[in-house]
Order: sequence, then C-alpha cells, then structure tokens
Amino acid sequence: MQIFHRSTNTISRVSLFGAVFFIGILLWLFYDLEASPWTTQQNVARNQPLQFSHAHHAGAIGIDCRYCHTSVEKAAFAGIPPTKTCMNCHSQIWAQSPYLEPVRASYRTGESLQWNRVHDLPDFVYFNHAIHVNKGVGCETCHGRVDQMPLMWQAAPLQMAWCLECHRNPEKYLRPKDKVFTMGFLPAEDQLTMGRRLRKEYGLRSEALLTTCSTCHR
Amino acid sequence: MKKPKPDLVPIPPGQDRRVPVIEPGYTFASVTDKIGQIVLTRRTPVFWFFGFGISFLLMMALLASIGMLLFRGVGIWGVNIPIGWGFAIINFVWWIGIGHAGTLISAILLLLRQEWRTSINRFAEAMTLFAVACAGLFPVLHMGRPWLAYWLLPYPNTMALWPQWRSPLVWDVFAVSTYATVSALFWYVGLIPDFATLRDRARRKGFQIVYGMLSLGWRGSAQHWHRYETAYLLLAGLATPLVISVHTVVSFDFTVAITPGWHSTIFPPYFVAGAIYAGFAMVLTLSIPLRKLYGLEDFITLRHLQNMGKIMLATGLIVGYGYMVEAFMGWYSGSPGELYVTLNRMLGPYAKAYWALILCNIVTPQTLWFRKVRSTPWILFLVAMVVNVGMWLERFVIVVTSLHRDFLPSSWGMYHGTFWDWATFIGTIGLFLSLLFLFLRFLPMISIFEMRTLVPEAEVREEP
Amino acid sequence: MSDGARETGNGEKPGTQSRPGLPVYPPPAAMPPPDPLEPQPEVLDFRALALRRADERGGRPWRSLEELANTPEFSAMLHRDENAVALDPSGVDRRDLFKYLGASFALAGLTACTRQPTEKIVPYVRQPEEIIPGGHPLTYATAMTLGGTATGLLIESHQGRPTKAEGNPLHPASLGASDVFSQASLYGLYDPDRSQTLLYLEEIRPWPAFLGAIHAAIEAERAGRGAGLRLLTETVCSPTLARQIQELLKALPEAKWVQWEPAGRHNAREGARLAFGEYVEAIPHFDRADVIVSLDADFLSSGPAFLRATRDFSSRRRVGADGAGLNRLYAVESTPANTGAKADHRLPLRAGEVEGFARQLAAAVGLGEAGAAGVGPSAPERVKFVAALAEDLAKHRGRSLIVAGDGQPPAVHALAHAMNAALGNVGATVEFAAPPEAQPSDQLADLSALASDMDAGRVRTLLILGGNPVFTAPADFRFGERLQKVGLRIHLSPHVDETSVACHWHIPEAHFLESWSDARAFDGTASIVQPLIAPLYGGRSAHEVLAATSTEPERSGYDVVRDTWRPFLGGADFEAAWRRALHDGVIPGTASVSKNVTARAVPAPAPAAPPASGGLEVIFRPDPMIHDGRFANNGWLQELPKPLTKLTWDNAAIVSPATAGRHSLAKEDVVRLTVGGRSVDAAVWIEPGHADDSVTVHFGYGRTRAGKFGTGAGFNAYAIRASGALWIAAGGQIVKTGATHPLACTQMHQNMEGRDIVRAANVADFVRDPQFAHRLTKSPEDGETMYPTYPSDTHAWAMAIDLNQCVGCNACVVACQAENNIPVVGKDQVRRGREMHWLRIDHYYGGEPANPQHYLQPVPCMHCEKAPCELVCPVEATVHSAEGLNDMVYNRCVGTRYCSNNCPYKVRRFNFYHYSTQFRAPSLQMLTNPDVTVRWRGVMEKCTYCVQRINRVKIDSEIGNRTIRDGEITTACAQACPANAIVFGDLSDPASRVAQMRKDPRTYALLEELGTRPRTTYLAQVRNPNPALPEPVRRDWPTSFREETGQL
Amino acid sequence: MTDFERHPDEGRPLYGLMAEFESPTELLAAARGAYESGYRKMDAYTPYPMHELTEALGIKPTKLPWLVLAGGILGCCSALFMMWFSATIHYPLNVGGRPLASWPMFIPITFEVTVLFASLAAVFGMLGMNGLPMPYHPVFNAPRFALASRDRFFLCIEVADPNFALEKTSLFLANQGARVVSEVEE
Repeated sequence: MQIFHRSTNTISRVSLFGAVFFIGILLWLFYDLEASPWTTQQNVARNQPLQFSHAHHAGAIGIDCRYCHTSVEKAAFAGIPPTKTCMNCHSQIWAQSPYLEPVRASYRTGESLQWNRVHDLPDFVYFNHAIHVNKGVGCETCHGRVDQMPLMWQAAPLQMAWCLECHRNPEKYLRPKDKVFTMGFLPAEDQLTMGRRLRKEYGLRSEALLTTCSTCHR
Repeated sequence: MKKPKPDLVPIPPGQDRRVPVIEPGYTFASVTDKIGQIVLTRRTPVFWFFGFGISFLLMMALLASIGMLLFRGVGIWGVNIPIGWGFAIINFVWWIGIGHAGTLISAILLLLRQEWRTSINRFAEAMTLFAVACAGLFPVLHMGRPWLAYWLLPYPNTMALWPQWRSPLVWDVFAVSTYATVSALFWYVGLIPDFATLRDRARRKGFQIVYGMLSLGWRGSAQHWHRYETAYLLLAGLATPLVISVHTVVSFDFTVAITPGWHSTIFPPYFVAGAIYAGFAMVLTLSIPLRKLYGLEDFITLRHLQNMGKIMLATGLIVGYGYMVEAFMGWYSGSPGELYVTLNRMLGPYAKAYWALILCNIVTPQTLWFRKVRSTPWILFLVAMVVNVGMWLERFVIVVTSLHRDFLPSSWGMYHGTFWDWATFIGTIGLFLSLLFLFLRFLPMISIFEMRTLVPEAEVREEP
Repeated sequence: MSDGARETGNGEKPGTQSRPGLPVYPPPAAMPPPDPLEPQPEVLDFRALALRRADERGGRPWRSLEELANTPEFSAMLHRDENAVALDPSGVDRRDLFKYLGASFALAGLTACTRQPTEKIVPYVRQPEEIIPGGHPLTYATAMTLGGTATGLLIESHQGRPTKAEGNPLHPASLGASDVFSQASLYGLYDPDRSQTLLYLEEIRPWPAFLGAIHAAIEAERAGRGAGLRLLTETVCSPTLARQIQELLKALPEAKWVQWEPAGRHNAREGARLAFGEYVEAIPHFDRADVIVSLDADFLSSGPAFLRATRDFSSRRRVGADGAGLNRLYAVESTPANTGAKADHRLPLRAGEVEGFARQLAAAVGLGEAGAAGVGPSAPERVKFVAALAEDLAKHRGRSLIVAGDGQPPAVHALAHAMNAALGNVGATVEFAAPPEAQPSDQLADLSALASDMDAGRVRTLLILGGNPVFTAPADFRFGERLQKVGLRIHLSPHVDETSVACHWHIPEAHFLESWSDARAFDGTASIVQPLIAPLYGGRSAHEVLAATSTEPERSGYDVVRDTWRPFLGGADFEAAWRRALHDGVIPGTASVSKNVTARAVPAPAPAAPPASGGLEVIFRPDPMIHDGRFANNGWLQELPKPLTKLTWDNAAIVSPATAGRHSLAKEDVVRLTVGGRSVDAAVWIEPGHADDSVTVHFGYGRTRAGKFGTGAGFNAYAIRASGALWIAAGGQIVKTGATHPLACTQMHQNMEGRDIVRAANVADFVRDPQFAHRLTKSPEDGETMYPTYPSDTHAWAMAIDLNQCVGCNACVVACQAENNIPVVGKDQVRRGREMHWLRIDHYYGGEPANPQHYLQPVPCMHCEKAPCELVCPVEATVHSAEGLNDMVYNRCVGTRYCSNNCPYKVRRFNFYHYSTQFRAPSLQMLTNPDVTVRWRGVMEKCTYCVQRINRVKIDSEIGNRTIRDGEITTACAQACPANAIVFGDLSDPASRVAQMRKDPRTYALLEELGTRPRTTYLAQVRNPNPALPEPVRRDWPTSFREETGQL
Repeated sequence: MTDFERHPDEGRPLYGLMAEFESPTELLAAARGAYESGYRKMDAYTPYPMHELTEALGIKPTKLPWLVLAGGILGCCSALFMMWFSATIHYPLNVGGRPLASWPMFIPITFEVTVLFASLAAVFGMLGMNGLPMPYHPVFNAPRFALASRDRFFLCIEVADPNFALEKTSLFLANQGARVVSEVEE
C-alpha cells in the first residue's frame, strides 16, 4: 500500500539538500556578522555631548592633531584634551556661543566633559600610540580622514586580523615621519618602494617579532 | 550478505558446534514479527518505564552538575596543580573505550564473516553511539571556559587564528567527531531495511509515516541491495582502521606528553586492546539482562556469550601484557622519574587503586578459561561488571598517579574526586541508559533483515 | 570536516544539544562573557578611572582619589559588602551571582557578539603637567618603618594610585632591595578592613569632637603636671614624633612615655648595656667577615636592616672558579631559619643552651673568666664543634664576626660583643653607633610599670599611638583588664583591633603612604616619609594626634615634619634641600658616626635555668610573614609560604622529628601547649633540624579583631608569653587533644628523591671539578636535536639564578605577586594545591634528618626554547615569542590545563575560580597594575619575565633610537632580590651580566636532560665547610612513597 | 490461480507486472527464466539481499568504490593542505621550537579526515545511486507488496521492457510459479 504522495519524493530530496545549504549559510552569516560594522561599530558616527567637529578644527582651521592629543608621541594613550585646551581659544572666540555652554560650564564647575569613546580596541590588547607614530604610521592610516568627519566615527574594524594585516607588511602603510600627521597624504613615489625604504630606515623589527603574541598581549 | 551453506559456514571447532547462532524452528515471518513486535507493540513493558525513569533521574543529576560547573568553574572538581586532569578525562577515555565494541563487532567481525555478530551488532552499535555521546561531553566540560570549545575547530575568524595542529587534543576533536559520524552512518545504513519492515508492519498512520520517512522509501530492490551491500562493506572496511585509530589518538593525549608514566610507546596498542576489552564487557553487561527481559534467548544464544567471553579473555591478556611492559620499561628506561612513577603506582598513596585494577582486569578474567564460566550467563555478567570497574580504575591510575608525582618533588600533590566529580560521572551513566532505553523502545534492537539470512528458509536449493 | 563535527553536534549528542548555540558562533575578540561585575574591561577601567580627575587642585598625584570619590568604584569601596572578600570560595554571594548570570548569558550564546559597551572618556579640566594618562607611572621616594628602623622605598604610582614598592638604591638599609613587608605594604594600604571612622565608644564622632576631648584631658592633667598621663607608643625612630613627645613631656614633666615593641630588640639593647654600659647599636659588616658565627641570630630575614645584611652576606657567597672569597657561616640555631639554611655548619641547640655554648666559645677564644662558669656537660661532638670553631675564629682575627639573636638573653649579646672585641673585630667587621630609635629604653620594665600604675589607678589618661598592646603585651601583665581602670583611653590604629575596642576613643591611623613623617634607618640615616595618596579613609598620623595635645592642634603633619628639619637643612635654601631630600629619599649627613666603646668584663652567668628535663622548652618568635600580628589581615603575606615550613594562613607548634616521635605527634595534630600555668591549643608541625625537647611558636596569629583574613587564623602565642620568659620559656608541657587542625602547606614533599634538582658541592670538590654541575646528568648537547634552531636576530631574554646567593627570603615571590596582579586564593584553595604564585621558592632537605642541609631554589617559568607546554596547547594560547619568551595569551586560553600537565617544572597556575574578583574588594581593585591583564576564570597563567616591563623599555628605546642598556630591563623578582641572586638580561649581548653568568662553570639548567633548553638557568651551590669538622655529606633522603598529609 | 481481472475505470498507466513468490528458490528460478526469455527491464524485491539475483537479473557491478576512493583522496589532500597552509603560510608561529610544517604531527588528522570523507561518499553515494530517498514508488501500489519486507519474494517486469506484453508476460510469470501476478500502476 502507498503511504506517501508522489510529491514527497521531490520534497524529501529538496529538504535534504536544503538543510545542508541552510546550515552552511547560517555559519557564513555568523562569521559575516562578526566582521560586520554592526559588531565593530565601524563607520558609525557617535553622538557626543558637545557638537565638536573634527572636520572644522582639524580640516577647515587646520589645527595640528597634537595640539589637543598631546601625549600621542610619548604615551600609549593619545590623550583627550582637558577643558582648559578648549578654553584657550574659546575664551576669546565664540565665547558666548550657546553651543559651547557645556565647555564653559565644565571650566566653571570643574566637572569634566564626558565624551563617548569612539575608538575602543578589543579588550586585552595593549596598544601604544607613541611607538606607532614614531615609526611612521600616520593617524590617517587607522583613523581615516578625520579632517572630513564632522562627528567622529571609527574608520577601521579594529579587529585582530586588521592589525595583523599591517604588522605583517608595514611597508604598505609607512610614511615619512613629517607626514604622519597630515591628512590625505599621497606619496610622491610608489608606496611600496618608499615603504620598504622607510622600513629599513626606521629599523622596524622582523615580521616574526611584529606578529609575536606578546607584542600586543600581556 | 552471505547465504549460509552448511558446508561453507565456518563453524569453529570445539563445543560450539552444538550451539547454533539461532535456535531452530524460526521462519522469515516469525523472526520478523518477534523482533518487530517489541517496537510496534502498543503495550510498553513495566520494567521499561522503571529503568527509563531511574536513568532519566540520573540524567537530571548530570544536567544539574553541568549547570553548577558552568556557574562556578572547574574549581568544583578535585583537579588542581599538578593534577590538571581528573575524572573528566578518566571518564572520557572510559566511555570512548566502551564505544569501541559496537563498530568493532559490526565492522571487523563482518569482514571476518563471523555470522554470530548478526544478532548483537545492532544494539552494540547503538551502545557505541551513546557511549561516544557521553565521552564527547567531557573534553568540553573539563575546559576552563567550555563555551569557547569551538576554538578547537578550524573556521574563518576575525582573529586570523587556527587550532594548534600539533596538540593531541585537536587530534581528539577530529578523531572523536569522525568516529561518531561514521558510526552513526554505519548504524543508520544498517537500519534502513528494518525501517522499511517496520513501515510495512506498522498499523498506525503516524508510525507508518515516521518509519516510512526513515526508511527513505526502501523497497528491497535487488539493484539497491547490490549497491547497499557494497556500501556497507566499504564502510566496514573504513571503520576498521578508524576504530583502531580513535583509541590510538586518545592514547596520544598521554604519550605525546613528557610526563613519566605517560610518555610510552606501548600505550596505543594496549589502549586499543583495552578499549575492545571494555567494549565487550559492556556489551555483555547489557545483552545478558536484555535477552532475559525481552525473551531473546533464541537469538542471542549461549554461542554469542561464549564468543564474547573468549574475546574478552584474549584482549584481557593483551592488556595484562601492556601492564607488564609498562612496569618493565619503568625499570629499563633508567630514568628516575619513570622508575619512581612505576614503584609509586604499586607502593604509593594510590596503591589500592592499582592493585584493585590488577585484580579486576587481570585476575578475574582468568576465570573465562573455564567453559562453565563462559556458558553461565550470570557469572559472565559478574565478570563483565568487574571488568567495567577495572577499566575505569585503569584510567584513574594512568591519569592521576602519573601526574601527582612527576619531575620536581616540590610540586607533588594529591587528587581526590569531589561530590561534583561523582555526580557528573554517574550522570553520564544516566544519559547513556536513557538513550539506550529509548532505543530499545523505538528501534529494532536486532537487525531483522540480517536475521532472516540465518533462518533455514533462506537456503536456496539449486537444482543440479 | 566541520560537517562531521556538526553532524555529531546536532545529531548524536543530546548533551551538546541541550546547550543551544554553544559552538556555532565566531569567537569574541575578548574574554567572554561580559561580566556585569566589570562593566569595563580591567585594563581600560583604570585608564578611565585615572581620567576621572576633574579637579583644578589636581596638581599633586595623591589628590586623584578625591575625584574618584564620585565613581561607583569608590562609593562601593566605602560601603563595601561583606561578601566581597568572603574567604570561602565555594560560598555563593552577590558577586558570584552576577558571575553566574554572566556565565549563563555566555551559554545562551550572547558572547558571540563582541560588541563592546559604549565607554565614556572623561578628560581633565586642567591637566597637571607631570601626569600623562597612559604614560609612564611616577615614582616617589619614601620610607617604611618596622620594629624601630626604617627602610627606604621607591613607590610606583599610576595616575595617583600607588601600585608597587621597590627599594631605594640610595638608602643604606635597602640599596635597592626590598623585603616582603614593604612589598606587601601596598596591600595593607588598600586593605578593605581598615578602620574608616573616628569612634568614641563604637560611635562615629567628628575630629573636632576628639580635639575637644583631648584638650580637656590635657588641661586636666596640667594640675598634676601630667602625673596621670601616659603615652604608649611602639619603638619610635621618627625624629619628628620624638620631638613632639619631648615637647609634650616638657609641658607635663610628670607624664611618662612608654614604648612597647612585642618583637623588639630589648635583649640586644640590654646586652649592649651589659657590655658597654650604654645603649649602642652594633652595625655588622658581613661583607668584611670571612667567618661568621650566628648565635641563634636569623640575621638574613629579621632584625634591623636584614636587607643590608643579606646584600653584604651574599656578596661573599659569589664564588669564582678558584673558590676564593667565599665566607664561612656557622649557625647555632634552635628554630630552623634562613640563616641556618645557608650555614656551612649548623648546630641545632635548644635556645636555652645557646648561652652555655656562647660561654664555651668565649672560653675557647681566650676569654678565660667567661668560660669559667656556666659550662654544663656537653656532648663530645659539641666540644669538637666549639674547638674547631674557635680555631677558625682565631685564624681569622679581625675578619670574623659573631652575632647574637634578638631572642637570646642580654648575656649572649654581651658575650658576642666581648668575643668580637677579643678577636679584634671591632672597627673591622663590626662598628658601634648610637641606636636609631629616639629613646632606647628597657621597654619591658617600662611596660610592667605602666601595667602596675594602671592597676593602682595612677593612670587617668592613656594615649596609645599605634601598636596593639592588649593583644601583644605579656600575658602576665593582664594588660587588657588593667586598661579598663584608666579614665580616658585613646587608641590610634589602622584597624579597629583588640586594643581599640578596649578604649574610649579609636582614631583611624593613616597608612605611611598616606601621611607625612620621617624615620631613621639602622645606621641613623633619616628619610622623609612622604605620602602618595590622600588618606583613603580619613586616617590621622601620630603627628597630627600629638599636635592635638599641643598648642596648635590643627597643625598638619606636613608642617610638623618640616618644622623638625628646617634647622637641620639650613634656612637659606631650605626648600631646595627639602626637595632634594624628598627626591633622594635620604637626608645627607644624618647617618650616625661610629663611636668607640670598650667592652667591660663579661658578666657572670645568671643562675642557670632549670634543666629541660622538667619539660619542653618553648621558643617565641615573631611570625616570619605577619610579624607581630600587625600584618594579620594582609592577604599577600598570609598566603606567602613561610620560608622553610612552606606553611600559609596559619602558625604552628614546630617540633623536631625526634620530639614528635617521643610525644607520638603527627603533623596537624592539635596539642595543648602549657607553660607557666597558661596554655593554648596549637596545631603541630614537624620540622627536621629543630632542636629536640623544644617547641617553637610564632606569635602574631590568633587575632580576634583583625579583619576578614586575620581574624581567627592560627592560635595566639601571646597567651602563653610571659614577661619572665619573653623569648624562651622552660618547663612547657605538651598534650595531644586528639583533635586535628588542617594546615595549608604549599610544598608537601621536601625530599629530592635522589634527583639532581639543586646541585651543590663543597668548595674543595668544586675547585677540583668546576664543571661538577654538568657532570651530574647526561643532557643533549646543543647540536643533538632534530628540531630546527629558530634564528634570533633580536634580543634573547634570559635569567640566571645563583643558588649560592639566594637566602630564600620570599621577597621575589611577593614582588612578583604585586607586579603581576596575582590573586590571593585563600587557605582552602591552597590546601587543594591551587596557590597562584608565579614564582615559588622550593625547599629541600638533605643529609641527616636530625640536622639536615637545606637547599633553596627559586623556580619561575623556565621559558624553555623547546617548550613542552606549547606543543600541547590546542589553540595557540601559549607560543614562543621571537625573543624567546614563552608567551601566555590569556584571552586565547580555553583552559584545558594540558600545558600544566606537560610542564615538567609545574610553574603554570590555573584560575579554577574567578580568583581575580573572589577576594578583591573594590578598594583592592585599585591595587591592580594597569600594564598587566587581570586574568579571567578558567584561564592558565604563569611567569612572563615581566613582559610589560620589557615592552615598556623596548618602546622607549625604539622611540629614542637607542639600544637597550644591560640591566635597564629587570624583572620584579630580580629588582626586589636583596641577595642579587637573580639576574635578568639579553643573552644575545655577550657583554650582558646574564650572558656572563651563563659562562660560569657552575651554570646548569633544571631537568636539562629533558632537552627543554630553558632560558632560566641556575648556578650551582658551593658550600664552604671547615675541613676540621666532619664534612656534612650531601646525601639525599631515602625515597619515600608515604602519603602526604595536608592535602584534601 | 492467476487472475486477469482489471478495473476498466482505472485510468492510470501501467508500470509493470508484479509476481509474488513464496521462497527465494522460486524467485531465483523465475528471475533466471525471465532473463533467458529476454526480459531486461525488471527488478526483484526481497526481504534480504540475495547474491544470486545479481547475475540472475544481469545487474552490472556498481561504480560506488571509485566514488569512495575519490572522497578519500579529497579528504586527505584538503586536510593536509589546511594544516600546512595555516601553520606555515597564514600565521607561522614558533610552537615549542618545532618545525613550522611538522608533518608527522599532521598524520592523525589527515587520516581521520580521509576516513570521514570516504565514509560520507560511501553512504550518500549509495543513496544517490539508488535514487533514495524515494518515499513514493509505483511498486508500493502492488497488493501484498508490504510482504516484500517480511517473507515474500517479488519479481516485477516493467512495461518499459520492449518484450513486455500484458497477456504474454503475465502468463509467463504465472508459469514461473508465481502465487499471484498483479498489475502495478504508475
């Protein structure tokens, strides 16, 4: 006696193959999700308590990065400017602007401004700005065209694979030390030839050492 | 797969000639119905509910202890420095060992054309799967951070990292998962024709559909049988080296390490022998009560029990040889560490466990030399039980006594299982039995279509 | 393949099925799950904390805490919950609960998304110049006082959080080394159990209320010119405090000042007076002595400036191929201690017999009349010993040194002085100077006078500045009950302790890192004690309390200290001199000049104590770790294995094997120890080498009001310590109670089992065969390997440890703990063999069980070039760095513990529980070193050669385009080591010290026969025994399989 | 007794003629007979595998073994390549000072993956070649066909066979000693 209808033949085969594909796709989806901006927050502009525009300050006015991020050349942490730094100018310029009230308030009360962190490396990584800046890694290389960001966002995924990409062949990214803080830098010569030269010049360590675990993890 | 011609059937010499692999008077129909009945009957026997209930409670204990483990951390176990591995790995090896009989019976005995395998291979394979399931839990649970177990698998990730291929633990992952997969396939392939039988016997629509789906529409076509047997044979051929390799790889967990008492070349062979040993012990422990409860004495005859007894005796002797070589090497290696570990096993704080295991694994099985013992089910059952315990003790001795006193006396320590250690272990026994009871209830515990080949009717009378 | 895995995962494993979504997701880049306890990962946590400073007065580093005041961490710290540091790890408390939630989220697969919570960045409003967030920590010089002398320290401060103590190279008592107490003082600073409020009869009072009360009391005393006023302090070595007290006494001449130091040096002082008629400090120069005799003196781990003593002593244990320059140490010892362990000849003697021995020796070295009396009959080998020793001393006139222990009666000290004089050592190997303490006194007499005064009701006001007399005073003074007869009782102490609860007023005492003061070192050198942080709990210093009694009650400690030094440092450029003093940590020209003293005739022996046949001799000693009990609540010190016994979290009644046999005692048996009619129940510990018929008890334990860690740990030896027999009591009785008390020991097995672990030889054999250490094992030569050699084009870090110099003082262990955020796990976990110390000091016995030789060996990670641990890690969590480090990547570790199983040195440690928060109240979180990861539950950890220090220097040198100088990078252990036994450096630089030491013939690698090629190597031990004496044979104890006690 | 009744209202096309036998011997004989008399498009249905049928029905040897071999080789190569690539090219790390490509340590995994792929090839190859799963099949329409999985032996000659002619074939089958010969509809 016949238990199943003719159609079940097709259905059963389709579902059999379907299951395999489905699981495969699911896995691929998870991996993609993990690398996606949804996880990394890449290219997501963060709101800030204060409408501070890098595009204006760094881009239009052309203030040097180091004017605010003072410790970038000598410490692991680039440094977030104290309210005092803002007031250096804004006690004169836009001194009465309502936009800047939070700054003045902070300066009056001694209450810090509370910024939302944009570049938040994965935990258990010890990143040091000083060594990168001193070895000719430009701000732009990791932070993107800050001079074109009204609100700051994270230009790179900041995931380990991304770090390794540069640690494995730095010559792709190195630039002359005097160009570290310039935005939109275009090398006169071929990046690779320049990179190889600079790599020698800066005495960068071997790839083995640059990709050693304890270089970043302790 | 083979047509029994009396003159061709290799009947081993000795008393066994008189004990057939299936009692006379059975026909295609009676065999089919007798086995099919167990599954298709509406009335589930009382003892089933009883047994399943108890096993289920034990399984709950397992879940509880796993929950506790994940909440508090492996600290709830007895492990420490220097004894980084405790019950978890002991149980892992024990279960994996038990999980060897099924595939071995199905594959190797098939290749050796041992027809008596027919009536026991089905539930032996099931037992294998469930044992492997239990075993598979432990390597995951014993990790400090079990939820990261998938880091041992190769897959694309944002850290650009891979497993460390030189670590035997990674080999384990591949070996155990492969073994589980292949055994499962082997088991299922064997079930397909029987599913068809059940589909055709089942009266309730639901069962018809379920078994119908599982049978994939098997219709016993000669074409299909032809390919089917080829595939089955090939699988057997593949599973045979696999089954050997799995416990070899498990033994690598120890031999690759430099710890005295672990770092030894005898481990792979004697681990494999031990696995077969333990596996058959467990098959006996299960089959003896089962044939009684389900009245299958006609199918699982004394011949089966006797043969399994003989195999246990043989493998038991190999294992014994393993122990001797270990002790010998301890002295012969000339390394103080090795010698100390060997002596420490016999005289140290864990001497009791060591001598107990010698008693269980070497002394007790010697009784199997006597036909009386081999042909008395309840004695066989006791012997098998003792061997089960002994094999667990063996793993305990290997894992603990080697670690607790290694190279630097300054960091020697002691190990004792905690409540949670025991709860987890007993819990897995619960898991094992629960699965087994479900299997008995819903799947044919004996391969029906293979049994048909054994009844006299199956004889084709060729006209000369 | 993953198909197969999934097949099993979904199809055949109900077990895995029951835990959904477990192995499917891609990995989080960090350690999951997001633990609600640490909303921010530890590393960033402190950067954020540091940035939380929004105060214009933020110029000085210690101000930062005020900014912290509004952070949840800080408030949590103020009202910390009892569970935060619950001692029982198996107890489920709130923090655990959150942890569970975290874990269960993990199971739910939530960990798969590594989206990090949005963090705040909180910059300064006005940034102080010297603070660079994420930059180098700042270092300040200060000094720590203990037992009446000071040790100079350099304290590391991360954005206002003191995190690490190092020795001050400019300070004579330190020379850059540090001891366990100064290292652990940081833990004491953040101790969550410190008293936090000013109390009057257990009720909170404001400071002004106290000012009123004290003022009234002082005014009341003026009538009787202070007759009813008593001042009780510990031994004072602070010039400022002394000045303040003197001023008070000037105002109230009838008032009395009593000093009491339970572990004080009265005997040394009285001995000096016996010998010279005045209090003088003997300043030994161990580096100048060829032959050293210790009369029950543990000068390598206790006493004033034992750091300096160790440095000097071990400088003479460095041995060249010719074996020249090695000094020789004879130790006459009752309780085995580090000094005896290092001795070339050790004679176990009951403490009571040491005086007799000293007289014999005195006689033998020619002090005839001294030897005349008091020499009892003695064993022949003892006579032989004395003869040989005397001969050796005579051979080394002017180059020998005899020191007596603080536990020995004054007579022994006097004899030592006399012998040194007779041997012409005075001025050569020993000098004399004015004592560092402001007012040397017979503390015991003073205290008993005070006790009787209190009893007679003659004391109306008692001002107790520090110390815990109710707990530490001799039992027969019944100090606690007599104290109740005092009208007004004021107590200044860091904790609400036994004394505080017996007083009206309790004043929380500021930690020395929170307050201004000054202190003198053993040689009189003065240092300014400067604070690194504002008082966490509003504590007050003794100076401020004394100021309260003066005419200007509100004068700050800062001003008071400056007042003291203004005249000395010269008025003109006082500020400059002051700043220099602060910067250097020492005040030039304050060291006391050596004075010429002449020894009088050696005193006649006191009537001999009743022979010991009456019973056991009870020896009292301060605990090697928690001292007189003041550190009872210091987790680091509690968990630090005591030098030879390796006990933690407890003290014990220590007896010799023979004595134990006679009383049929086993380890952990509880006995009732009775002496002088008082008794206490104590757990027994058996220690080879202890004098027979003698039991040692360490006082300091058995606190009833110490805090989570201290309260209830061990037994109170003070209870049987009477003024009559402060250090040695005869006629003790010992009775088994039948009970047992579990003891947590970190090394159960102290027998080398005939393996060449610590390699040693006598100097003669060494000279004959300098390569002896190599000959012991057959190990593969460099060529003999099938593995490739990884070319090192860069640094090759390595460590060399000279076993001849190590004295086993434990400084390295606790320094490592402080540097690397190593958690405290508690007694139960230690008993389970789960202590976390990355660096341990192994101790083995050899030779005669009655008088064994001791072998000490610090064991950090060996950083094997062919590391067995790396081979078996399934996830590349431990791999080799290009510079030869054995890296451990915590966030990759899944915790299979395979690496630990396969580590032949067993130097790996595992987080079986969430130790990093288990015992860490929020205040202790502030102790964390931000440069080192805080490890998560289920993760393996181990010595990293302080990779954070390596990286810091590397980055600096790369930025500065310079090469790294040898010694520029040093590990925490090497930096702390007072014996200079540990040297760290770059092997690729042939000129480096470590490369040089590797060339030393004594160099060998531990278990080198395994072919692991360790980067950490040892220099074998070379003893220098007296040929005239039976050579102590290096014989191992017979192999034993005995089951160890003490393990769970 | 054979019966030729056929319901004219049944419009379904015919699949073949199903003959039922009681013993393997009879079936074998019938099969041989059918083959000799030129029938090719036919199949036998038995409760257990009967080797004799293979030659009796002229079934060609299967290609399955080659498929399995291919699977094994694929598994072997992919495993080896994965390990070699990841350990030496993608992220070379110094692990315990061992060579980057420490091939002896790669053997176990290579072997396991080989076996896995081969087994998968065997099983799914077999199912695929047999056209399974196929829950619906015309033969199930045959009455009493359920007994094919119990104790009856069936031989089905399909309409597709050139020699097929309803009367002739059914008569032929009947003569072969079939207990029942029934028409099977698509």
